[in-house]
Amino acid sequence: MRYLPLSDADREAMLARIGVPGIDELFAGVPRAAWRAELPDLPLARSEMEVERLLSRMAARNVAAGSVPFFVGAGAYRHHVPASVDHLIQRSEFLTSYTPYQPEISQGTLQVLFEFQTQVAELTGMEVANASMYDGSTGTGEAVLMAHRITRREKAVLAGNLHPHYRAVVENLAHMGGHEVVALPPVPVGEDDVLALIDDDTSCVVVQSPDVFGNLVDLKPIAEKAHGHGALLIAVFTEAVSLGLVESPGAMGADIVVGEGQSIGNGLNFGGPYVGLFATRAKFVRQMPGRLAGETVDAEGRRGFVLTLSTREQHIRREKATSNICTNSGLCALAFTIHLTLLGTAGLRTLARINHASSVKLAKALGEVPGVELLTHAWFNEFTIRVPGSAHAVVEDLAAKGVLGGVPASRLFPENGHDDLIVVASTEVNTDEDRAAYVAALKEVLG
Amino acid sequence: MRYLPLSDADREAMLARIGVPGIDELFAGVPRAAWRAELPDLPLARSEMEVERLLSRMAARNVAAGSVPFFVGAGAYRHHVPASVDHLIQRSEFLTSYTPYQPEISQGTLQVLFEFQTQVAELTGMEVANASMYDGSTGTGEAVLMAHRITRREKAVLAGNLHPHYRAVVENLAHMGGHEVVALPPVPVGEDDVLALIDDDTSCVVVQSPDVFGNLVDLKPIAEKAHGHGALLIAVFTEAVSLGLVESPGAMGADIVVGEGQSIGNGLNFGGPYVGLFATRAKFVRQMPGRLAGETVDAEGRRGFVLTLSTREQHIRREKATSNICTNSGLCALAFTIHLTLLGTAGLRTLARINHASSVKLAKALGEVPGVELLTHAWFNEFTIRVPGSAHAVVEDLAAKGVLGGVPASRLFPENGHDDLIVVASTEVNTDEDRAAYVAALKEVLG
Amino acid sequence: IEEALSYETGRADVSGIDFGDLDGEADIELHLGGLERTEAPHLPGMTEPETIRHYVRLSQKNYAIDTGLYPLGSCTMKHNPRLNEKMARLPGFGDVHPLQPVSTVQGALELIDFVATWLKELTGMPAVAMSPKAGAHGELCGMMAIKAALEARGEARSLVLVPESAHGTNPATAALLGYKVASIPAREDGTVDVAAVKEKLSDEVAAIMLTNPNTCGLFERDIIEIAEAVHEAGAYFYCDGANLNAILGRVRPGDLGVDAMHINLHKTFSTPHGGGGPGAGPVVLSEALAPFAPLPWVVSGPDGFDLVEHAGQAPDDRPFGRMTAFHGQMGMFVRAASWMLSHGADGMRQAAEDAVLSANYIRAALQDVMSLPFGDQPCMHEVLFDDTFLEGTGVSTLDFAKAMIDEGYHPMTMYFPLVVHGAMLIEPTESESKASLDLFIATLRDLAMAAGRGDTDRFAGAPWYSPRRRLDETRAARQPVLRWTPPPPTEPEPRRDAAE
Amino acid sequence: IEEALSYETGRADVSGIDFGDLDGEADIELHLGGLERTEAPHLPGMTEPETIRHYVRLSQKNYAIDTGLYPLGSCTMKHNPRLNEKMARLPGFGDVHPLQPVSTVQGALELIDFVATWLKELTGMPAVAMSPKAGAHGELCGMMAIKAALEARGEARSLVLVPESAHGTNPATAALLGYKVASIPAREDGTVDVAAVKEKLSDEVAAIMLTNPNTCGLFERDIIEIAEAVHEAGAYFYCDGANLNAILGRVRPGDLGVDAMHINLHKTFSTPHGGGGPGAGPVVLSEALAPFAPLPWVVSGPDGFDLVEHAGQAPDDRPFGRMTAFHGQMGMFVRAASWMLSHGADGMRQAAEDAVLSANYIRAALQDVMSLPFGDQPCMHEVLFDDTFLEGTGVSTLDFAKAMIDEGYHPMTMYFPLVVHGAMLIEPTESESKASLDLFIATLRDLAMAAGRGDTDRFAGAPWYSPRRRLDETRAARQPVLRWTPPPPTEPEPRRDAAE
Repeated sequence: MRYLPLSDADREAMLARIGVPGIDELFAGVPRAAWRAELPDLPLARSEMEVERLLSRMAARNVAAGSVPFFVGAGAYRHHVPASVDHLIQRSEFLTSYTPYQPEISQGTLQVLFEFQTQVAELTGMEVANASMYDGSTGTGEAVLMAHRITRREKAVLAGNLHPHYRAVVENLAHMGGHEVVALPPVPVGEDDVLALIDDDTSCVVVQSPDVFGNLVDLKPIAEKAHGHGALLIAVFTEAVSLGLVESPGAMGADIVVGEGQSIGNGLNFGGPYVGLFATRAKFVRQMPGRLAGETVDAEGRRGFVLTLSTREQHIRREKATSNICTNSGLCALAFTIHLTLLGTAGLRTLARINHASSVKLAKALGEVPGVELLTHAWFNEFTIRVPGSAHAVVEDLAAKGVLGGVPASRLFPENGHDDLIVVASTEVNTDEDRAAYVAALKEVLG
Repeated sequence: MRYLPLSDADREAMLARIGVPGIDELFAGVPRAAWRAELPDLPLARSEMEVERLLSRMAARNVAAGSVPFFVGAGAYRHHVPASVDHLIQRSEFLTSYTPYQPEISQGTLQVLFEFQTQVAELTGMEVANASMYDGSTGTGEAVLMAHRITRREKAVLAGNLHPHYRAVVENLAHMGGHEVVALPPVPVGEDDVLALIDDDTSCVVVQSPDVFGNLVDLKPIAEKAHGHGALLIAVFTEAVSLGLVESPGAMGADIVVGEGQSIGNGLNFGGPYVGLFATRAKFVRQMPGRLAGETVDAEGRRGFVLTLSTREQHIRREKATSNICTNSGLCALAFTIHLTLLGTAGLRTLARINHASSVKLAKALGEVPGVELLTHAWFNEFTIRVPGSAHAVVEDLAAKGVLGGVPASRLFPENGHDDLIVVASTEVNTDEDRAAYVAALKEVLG
Repeated sequence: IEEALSYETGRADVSGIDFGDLDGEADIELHLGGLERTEAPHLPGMTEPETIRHYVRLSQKNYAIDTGLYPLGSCTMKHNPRLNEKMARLPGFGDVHPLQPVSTVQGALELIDFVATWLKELTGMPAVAMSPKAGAHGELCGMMAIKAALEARGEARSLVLVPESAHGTNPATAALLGYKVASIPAREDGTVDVAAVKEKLSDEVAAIMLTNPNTCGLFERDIIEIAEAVHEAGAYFYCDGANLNAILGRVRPGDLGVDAMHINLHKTFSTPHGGGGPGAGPVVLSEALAPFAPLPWVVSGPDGFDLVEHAGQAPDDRPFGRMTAFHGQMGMFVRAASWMLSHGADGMRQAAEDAVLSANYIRAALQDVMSLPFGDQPCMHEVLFDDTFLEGTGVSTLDFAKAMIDEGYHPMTMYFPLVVHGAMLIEPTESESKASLDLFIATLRDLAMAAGRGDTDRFAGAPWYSPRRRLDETRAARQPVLRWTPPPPTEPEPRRDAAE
Repeated sequence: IEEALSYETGRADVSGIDFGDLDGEADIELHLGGLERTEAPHLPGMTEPETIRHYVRLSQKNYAIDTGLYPLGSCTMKHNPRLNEKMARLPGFGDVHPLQPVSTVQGALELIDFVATWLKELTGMPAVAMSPKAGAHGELCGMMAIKAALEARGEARSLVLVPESAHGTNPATAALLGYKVASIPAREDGTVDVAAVKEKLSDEVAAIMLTNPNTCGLFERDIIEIAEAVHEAGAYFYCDGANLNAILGRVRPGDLGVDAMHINLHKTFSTPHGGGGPGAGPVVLSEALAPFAPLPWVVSGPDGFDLVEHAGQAPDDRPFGRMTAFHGQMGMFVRAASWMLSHGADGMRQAAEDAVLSANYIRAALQDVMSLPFGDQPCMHEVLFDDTFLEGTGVSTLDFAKAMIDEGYHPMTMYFPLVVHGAMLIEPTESESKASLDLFIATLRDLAMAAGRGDTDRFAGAPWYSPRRRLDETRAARQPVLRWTPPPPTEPEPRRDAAE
């Protein structure tokens, strides 16, 4: 077997050195009743060529986003990732290294994480950031728990337009942990009543902007009200590129900022792996979950980096840890850092403006299709339209015509009756031809 | 521009340091008459995304070999290259390093070349090999010149079934260098008269096996006759995998063995870059063209490798060099070495047998198609069939049906009248379904 | 060679990305509702050549499996085949959106279903939740299923039993769900005593969380009895699957009475660790827990595959909630599928056997110069030494491990598990050749003998030859510097060009 | 860390390739005509984990552009964009056979035509032969075209003029075609004297081979006059295009009277050097030489692109022959096309200017501590120093260059060109940032001053910190060991396991 370096002769020599007649003796500690004589009921080993053929056939049964006019967003976004990013993350020394617990021989990963933390803090307008979470949704769950620890309260208020998967994660954690969650219903147009729900029992308010329908939300009044009641504002985003153009949550008063970093450096991957961004104020750092890289010096006084503040973590604190998390999304964070380093402040701003322009063009064009109504007034690169009839059917019909036109709101909120809404994203990868194809297909479908 | 690190501010600071007002002053040595004020008449810089889109569109206008049943050979062969090979050759330290002239910081490349030379010598059954040539065809040209230097004669005899491009390269060099070449016409079936042409003026006989029609040639009688007249036998191959199953040219008496190494580790690439393999006897080494890595020790007595015997080469000997060559096909040689190291003796033998089996199956199946005649009796993974009518038309008709069925002999030898022959290769990448598709398509085309 | 931070060499006005024709697009009228960013983030930009060099040089400061043996016990650092990376990058897997119409992602759902099917067969369990993002997330998922099942029974138990030797994630997970943690001591031989378990069992116990094979490298020999006792007490058996690599294809957790077990695809199934993640932690579930599996999941029907994303779509099930957005770590599933297909039933079993064989080979070859806390018994895929052999030498476990760095090796896992003093846990995996193991053994013998001789200089200051020497972790924690900040402005010095 | 040869660690019976279902195929009846191999080649096999580690570790012993500045004069070691590698691997380019029906390779022919069109526009030349495999091969092609053109005129001239400063390939190429080589000395200022050329011109002169900008880093200021004189004598002007990077987009060789010039795609157009190749050396040709261009070439017509592969297909042309099998270095054409498109007309000109600016910046910053053989004049994209500044220090050019290795730099080109004593030729290219240039300059200043101080220890033994110290090249050449051979059999020693 091409991945197993021991030959039968090696195995025999090793058994002899150990002093046992066969491999079975090494499994002597396993109760006999649990031994499986026969192999698992699965096919035998295959060649690389065969595996490639089988998996390529499976892959070919999917419509790759890049092969069609593509406008799906709602929490994951198709952007162009430079070839150099994927090249660098495949370097053996990054790809096949472990968590940098031995800093002497892990300075590469550690310095990258330190750069990453700085970038995330800058992007979100916060003071400190951790070395990443699994993704935006689980990061949001952790943020709520962190707010509970800080405020010593246990009631979270969720805005209605928080991504429903994020909301589900928070609710699940709350339910399981015995906390309270008050969640508002989604409001595609206009504002929800989040302000009214904040009281002196509130631990935190969780608000997403751009929200799941694409609306930009002014967080300042919410922060003000929350702070007035001793609650924290947790600001959530799913589109990191928006931070290049839209006011930062930090500047609007957020206490914890959490979001999805996939848009920068990472592909769609059918939903994972992604990279959760997590930032907060310096004073809360010891309540922050997740791994942290910090600066220090070595025995010769040279600057170096280590994982630090691990007394918060499970492998030291066990049941008293701030979180049970013990990985970050290292390789995705590396991709994020490299892509953002390539962009720089200037590049990110341009990219963000191009995204906005791309969606403005599409929004106008779709809004002019007879029967279609553009619902969103202020957005970044994603907005919501109302179509006559079932949005689900329209999206399916568009797909049949080779256009992936967005996400029907009914898939996100099946119980809230928004059956005629489609959430539509347009980024720098979309061309004028893509947009024209969408408009044409939509006219046909509706016509 | 994303590849140019100097900013305008940098440029100004640098000009100031140099002490000139502008860049034009640095071009003062260029005659004014040669200055071009305007930019070249070409498009301006494009983004990575745009370049990717343009080139992907061009690429999509080709039929990729892997997307159809594919049986084209005649000098280049489709084999499966493990993913690890392409990963390793893209390591920055291999991909972006220069010729290893500074051995202290080039031991990686040098040791690989030393391994490569050993592998090529073993594969060909010879004593020494160089660090590679551009490809098999130019290597054959160099081999003939080398034979001239060794024998101090200037007449080369070429077998009729030498690949016509190889023959053209040798003839061109001979014509330009004032040497003589006697080349026989191609003989799809049976043997040519190469033995009869060898005389005391003959510097070398050049024979390919497997030849361009796929026939295996017993080199022993030719070596015997050549040696009897003081001439050298140059054995040529275009399918390196054949050496895993077919008697080595060295064992059959060849003095120089030269061939194409593309089959191992390298893709089709529409004809290049490939890697020329070149091996000979130890006594001829100082007449050998091309780069050589050799073993030595460093100042502390540790084993190390250097480029050696460079007194043969152009950068030292100038007009007295053995060749003007000053590159090898380093990265392709690396791919070859890695793939062959993965294979090992056992793996190469199995691969070769699978190739043979694949072509035997196809040959039998095609030979049973009404109207088709199998011409080849002893072959490795390639053979020739006769079809009724124009082979060129048949191959085009097959292509229209999505089968790339081989090379019409008329494309190789337009002036020799073999208009009804197709040279067909089948390797480990071809499945039973591929072969069935070929048979079915051929029946339709002929039917 | 030193490599500065990107924040020190990059420039905010420089970019390594061109936008070409799109540059003009940036000038369009804004529809931001007045929420335009007021202060630009400070992000250093670099052109592509600078970026490549920066990160290539940083990478060169890392140790990796591709550069040497990685004997980290409990971490299963095995070879990551390059085929897996290639497969994960097929556009049909890598460039597919999680919310595309189901009709356009049939192959993606098939892939998830494929991995699920193999995991169920390999573990002998009837169900699997695919969405957890990593091992600890899988633990959380499994314990949530247990809590949901208890709630469905109308029980609110308060206690979770965890052996001393457990990974820290186990108690942390239990605590996250509001459970109290009761610790179970290890027996003399390193395993959990069924009697000790029975003693702690009551109708307040929700579950036991056991690692098997355990973190001492031993198979819990009483595991079946323990499971029976746990079930008898109305509790559930959570198994930490971190060490599945030892038994793959030979022992099925389902046959041991396990109710839930997470599977680290990045350990057993070779998806790359990537400097600390991403992982993937599907959880297999017993019949008892299967109905509570979280959303979403894949179902197959006559018309192909479909996704259950909402409770309303599955009236017969009682999903406890959602672990994460979307469907889990698809990119990792593809890599794991590639590994599974490549190995097949025979190769996976062989891999487990080779892993166990290699660990025992190291055990046998080092037992005379290092010390085995639990005597001369076979281990599973990792072997645990303690620091008895270092007693009186002035060399600590930490020193010993750091000295390995100078010999070209990554240290083994140190000071874990907590049940032995100065633990050194070595896991070679099945990926090492005999020659590689022999060299590793010779190196460790040499170090052990040097320690025995009192050659403390070699240890106290180690490592000497790494990119950095020992780092001051206390300083890092006491005065945390967690991000770059601009240096304080200084008096402008007279301009001094490097070129002068 | 030492890395043994694959021949020392690999095993002939081990393979890193599985054949799966195909294994059985190997047992088929043979149709080899009795020519089965009798003695198997000795090829060490390794499994994939071993192979990856072996070659990763070897790679770590290399210097590369991606790891540092590569100041090799005349070699143009610039950044190799990763986009180019990605494009070359598109199946539509990388997985296409050179003898597929022309109808199935329209995109490939379009790509070749695209590169040809850009090269012609950039050089101002009417034709280009795409098939040469490398720079020296391009020289050969160009000189063959000249010989063919002379033959077509019925002339058999015998002499080729080559300046002293030329690359060794120039005289070697001329000699290969049977020409005698006459050397032309350089002027005091490093350029070729038009008078010296005129003196050597006669009706026996077939061509002059000039490098421009020349290898002293200078533009040949009399080049137009020289070209005119050459043409007047009925000879042709071959220009070595190795230094095209200095003038791209600013000067067109076609405007200078050049008849043939090869273009190193691996220099100017950034296709990677790959440790010594593969290169690609298309040759642009003047009107006079165009009809003699070698087979094959691409033509475009109303029905798309076609290939001219045989003389019979092009009755109006007189191709002199064929340089190589197939169509040239397609993989390199794709990479070059990607670079060209990325830069565009503006970016290419800027690249040339930045390359020239950077070389002059180094010149200006080092001229006071090193020595310029031709005085204080601007250079093109490379700057030539000589060893005057080392006189009396006991430090040679070689020592100086080797000491650079200890500072983390690849040495510059040494002892070339031959026209100055102890030459050091530095070419930074346009890929370096100002910060990188400043650090390089500071390092060289420091070394020059150390040499001036007589700190010879730092130089004589250098390098000290590289994977190997200076290697014994004389021994390598005197007793050549060019391949691994099995060690002589020794008395079997008593078996000693590393594990014991």
